[in-house]
Amino acid sequence: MTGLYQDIVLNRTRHPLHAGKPVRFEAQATASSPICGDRVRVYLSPAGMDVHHEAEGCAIMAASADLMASAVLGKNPEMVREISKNFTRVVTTGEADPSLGELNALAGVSEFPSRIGCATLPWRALEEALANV
Amino acid sequence: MTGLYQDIVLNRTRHPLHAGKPVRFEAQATASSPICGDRVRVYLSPAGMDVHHEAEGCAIMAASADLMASAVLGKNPEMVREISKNFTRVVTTGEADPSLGELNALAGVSEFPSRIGCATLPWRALEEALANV
Amino acid sequence: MQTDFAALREDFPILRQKVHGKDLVFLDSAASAQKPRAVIDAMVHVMEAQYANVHRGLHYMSEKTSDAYEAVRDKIAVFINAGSRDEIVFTRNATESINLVAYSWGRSALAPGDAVAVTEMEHHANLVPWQMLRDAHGTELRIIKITDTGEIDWESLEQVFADGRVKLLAVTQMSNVLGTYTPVERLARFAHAHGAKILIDGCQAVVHRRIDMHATDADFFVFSGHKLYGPTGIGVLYAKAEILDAMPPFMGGGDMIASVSYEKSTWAKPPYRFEAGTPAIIETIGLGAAIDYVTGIGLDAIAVHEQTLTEHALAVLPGVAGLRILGAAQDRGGVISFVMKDAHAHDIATLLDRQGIAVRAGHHCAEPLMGRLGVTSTARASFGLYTTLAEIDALAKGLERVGKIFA
Amino acid sequence: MQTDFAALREDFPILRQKVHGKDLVFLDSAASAQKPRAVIDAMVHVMEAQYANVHRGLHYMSEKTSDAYEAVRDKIAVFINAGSRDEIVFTRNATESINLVAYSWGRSALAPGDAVAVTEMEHHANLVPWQMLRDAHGTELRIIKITDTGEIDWESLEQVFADGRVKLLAVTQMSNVLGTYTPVERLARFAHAHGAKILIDGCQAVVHRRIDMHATDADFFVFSGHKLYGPTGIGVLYAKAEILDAMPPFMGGGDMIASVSYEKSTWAKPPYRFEAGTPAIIETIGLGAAIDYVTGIGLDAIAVHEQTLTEHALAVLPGVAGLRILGAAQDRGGVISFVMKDAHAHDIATLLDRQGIAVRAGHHCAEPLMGRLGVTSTARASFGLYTTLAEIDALAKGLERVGKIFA
Ligand SMILES: Cc1ncc(COP(=O)(O)O)c(C=O)c1O
Ligand SMILES: Cc1ncc(COP(=O)(O)O)c(C=O)c1O
Repeated sequence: MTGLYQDIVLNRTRHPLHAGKPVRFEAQATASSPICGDRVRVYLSPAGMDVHHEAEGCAIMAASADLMASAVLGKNPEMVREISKNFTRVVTTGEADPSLGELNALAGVSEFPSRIGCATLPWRALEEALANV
Repeated sequence: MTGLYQDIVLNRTRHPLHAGKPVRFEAQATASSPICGDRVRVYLSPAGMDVHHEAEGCAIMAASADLMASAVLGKNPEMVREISKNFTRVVTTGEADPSLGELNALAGVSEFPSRIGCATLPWRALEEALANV
Repeated sequence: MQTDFAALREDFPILRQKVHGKDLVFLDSAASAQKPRAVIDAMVHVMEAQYANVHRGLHYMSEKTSDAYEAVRDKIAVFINAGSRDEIVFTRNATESINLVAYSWGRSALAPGDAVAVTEMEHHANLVPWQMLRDAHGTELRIIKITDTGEIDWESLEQVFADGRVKLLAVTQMSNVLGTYTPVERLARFAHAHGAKILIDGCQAVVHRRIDMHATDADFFVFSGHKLYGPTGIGVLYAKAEILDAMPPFMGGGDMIASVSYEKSTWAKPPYRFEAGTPAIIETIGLGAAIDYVTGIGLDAIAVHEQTLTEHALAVLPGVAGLRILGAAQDRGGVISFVMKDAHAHDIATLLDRQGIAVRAGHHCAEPLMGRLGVTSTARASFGLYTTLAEIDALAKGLERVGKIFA
Repeated sequence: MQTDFAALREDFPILRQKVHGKDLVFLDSAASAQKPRAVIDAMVHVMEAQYANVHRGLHYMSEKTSDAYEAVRDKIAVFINAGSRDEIVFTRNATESINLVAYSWGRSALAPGDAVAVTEMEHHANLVPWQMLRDAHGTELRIIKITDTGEIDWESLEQVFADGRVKLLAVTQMSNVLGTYTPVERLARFAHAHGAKILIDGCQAVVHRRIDMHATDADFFVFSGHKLYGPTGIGVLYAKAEILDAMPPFMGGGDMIASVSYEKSTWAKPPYRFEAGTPAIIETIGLGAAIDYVTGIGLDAIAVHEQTLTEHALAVLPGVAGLRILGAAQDRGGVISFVMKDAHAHDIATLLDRQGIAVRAGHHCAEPLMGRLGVTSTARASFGLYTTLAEIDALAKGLERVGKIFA
């Protein structure tokens, strides 16, 4: 059980660091899962890759959104896409990627195939926001 | 095998006694089976209950049409309906009915449920012709 | 004589399975029920000993298979107390049954401007077909409100019918989210008094209660085999004979015709008019076995057993910290939706699953109802005849653990 | 390595049955094929060990069942060499597949005045839906003639397409009456060159030959599971991705939506857009086992085996006094229709049945073709991978006896 709901995940769900709509942002995008009704909106200021989010859904998705915002802070778009790719590999294979730091807390999702989409949903929103810049 | 295709049945199929469209008749009716494509038309002169038929279909149906014409000859409508009812019982139960004479040759149909409709098809046409008088 | 429901569990091979090393506690029967040995055996028997295509064969295998297939029609007519076997149409599932009505009856008996009324607690299967009819055919779609307890709001019903333009009331007999039973006899009388027909979505109700078309006076009634302990791939549409007689075919093909020529084809009589192509032969016979199985136990005994389960669940679940049950209908059955203060429904389902407990989470194909309830999803536990009080206690205990993780 | 087809009979439990005290000689596989142990076992396994409703479950049983169900989509995509799994839509049977195309694509992509062309040798399943489309939507229905040998009359084909109004050619790949294979690659090129799409009714062909969507360049392809040694209740529609993408839904309900609100619902992507309600889960998994079974043997090996059977039948049957085989196509497979001078087809079927031999008699859901052939019905023997040369000899002998009775 702890494989999925690690403390770091639960903490980020309860006490997110990047939640809420910021006063200023340049792009936004929403992603939602028709299957489960999860929905997340991300707000993006590309300078400094500052991301905020409004996540309505399960703990995995909410934690993933917040961990994502931390992970991309200060990166450039190319690096973000690289991280996104690596993160998807981690949550599908379950193998941690040293370069990803705290994002590895979600590696346990790989054991729950129907929840992988929860973990990657915020990343889909972020990619769309980047495309909207 | 002989239970179904008795000589009397095969004879009536090959050499019917009442086949063909008569010059004069008062009523006619057609019955057909959508399932197998069998079709029979009967021509009726109610005086003397003179019945002719044009049967297109299997041996059972053709023999039944001809045996029917013989059986009803000279009877009144009420008697015809009685014979029809008894005949249906014979072909569904397989028990001969002494009052039916040669019609009992078709009792073997009862063993072939999908063929009962072949045996009764001419009777459906005759009943409709009687109603058309 | 008291039925020993615990012993009946032996009839369901799957209940002996372990999940994640734990005993399987299957509380997702409202989505689809598990299958008893009798159903499995009946299907195997068809395939091993008595199979051929039906209806047109003059050979032994085809005749016997046709007889077995058609016997199920009689069985269903008796099971739901229909007036005649010809009122029973075989479909894939309840969803197809409703679409059949929307396409065939909807597009022929309804005129643009006529209205179809549904309630706020319908499954998408009893909503989307009427939306599609609206968009294609110009009928109106009206929504009857439910109360906060999850029951039909009679005032809203009367308003919806007030102008006399509603020609069909399409309503569930038991909500797959709230467990609410609707008063279908009363609704049928109401609809008929207002010149409307009634379609009853019996998907959930047929599993838990004795169904009676004669008493209900339903015009249309639909259900699926797979929720009734039968196979997938087989559903039923009941409709009154005189309504079916007037309906044009839905799909065209073999078996539904009287005669075919290029210029004009003529249609077979109901029910065959609505059954195009090779039917779900093996599955229909499997459904027959399922009906024999539940009638063997007795729907009344099943109803009593499940009422006990439901009352127990309604007693113990609210004891779980932070848990809220949705709906509070007077007449409700073994389908219970709930939310928890800090845990999202998906997290609840995943965490219960690790303890061997299967519940469903999501909108349960009732998105508009989620909006009405002010949630985006719920967790749902639902019971079958094989469910035990101990399983409900296991659920409560599992939920306590979930609560602790998110506390 | 030579496949031992006689040994494969052991895989089909039903072939050990006696009929009227005689060994069963099952020559009615074109109507529906018998089921191998592997298919029966796969279905039993689902029901005994791994069952729950698919797609929306977050628990173990639902996830595993969804995986097994969706894996069959991949399997079918490989089996018919489709471009992608998303081009595979599950239906009840080929009949529903064609109706789906007629309702969804026909009513959206075709305009009144456009024409649909079919041949004189179509099954009602590939004729009646286009008649219904004509009558409801104002499209035209055109008939392509066949030659006396039972092959497509190319001159007629060109005439039918001459004015450029034909937008769909709907054609069988193998006649269920005459056994004729049609040159589908050539027909697809012809249709495409004339601005039309092609729908191929692969019901019969898929059982006997390797099918290749890429090579054929079909726009639509349909078949049924039950003729391919699989369960009833499951069929397939293949359509090119860009065509499916543009098609509106056929039936509405659960699983085919992206979002639902009273005002407006949005549709899921293909293939799910076309799969409303609980699918035929058990049957789909059974079909997967059937495909594994035939690909394990090899479609090419099956084709060779059946070609031997067909040639043998075409050699010995004409030796029966008074027997006439219908059709004489160059490229033909194991479906043989015949009539006898003095014996009606039904009498033939009944008399053969008493000898344990199952053949079909009637119009084979191809009434207009009967008219073209100048008969009202035929008897039909059809072969499967389990058919033996000895069974064909038994048929010939049985027919001799029938001839004697009616001589
Ligand atoms: C050529 C052909 N097309 C279509 C069909 C219809 O198949 P189904 O009844 O499985 O829908 C059949 C089978 O009878 C067939 O032989
Ligand atoms: C109330 C209700 N109606 C309709 C349906 C649709 O049933 P099916 O998916 O078997 O067509 C369901 C099942 O999900 C249901 O619970």
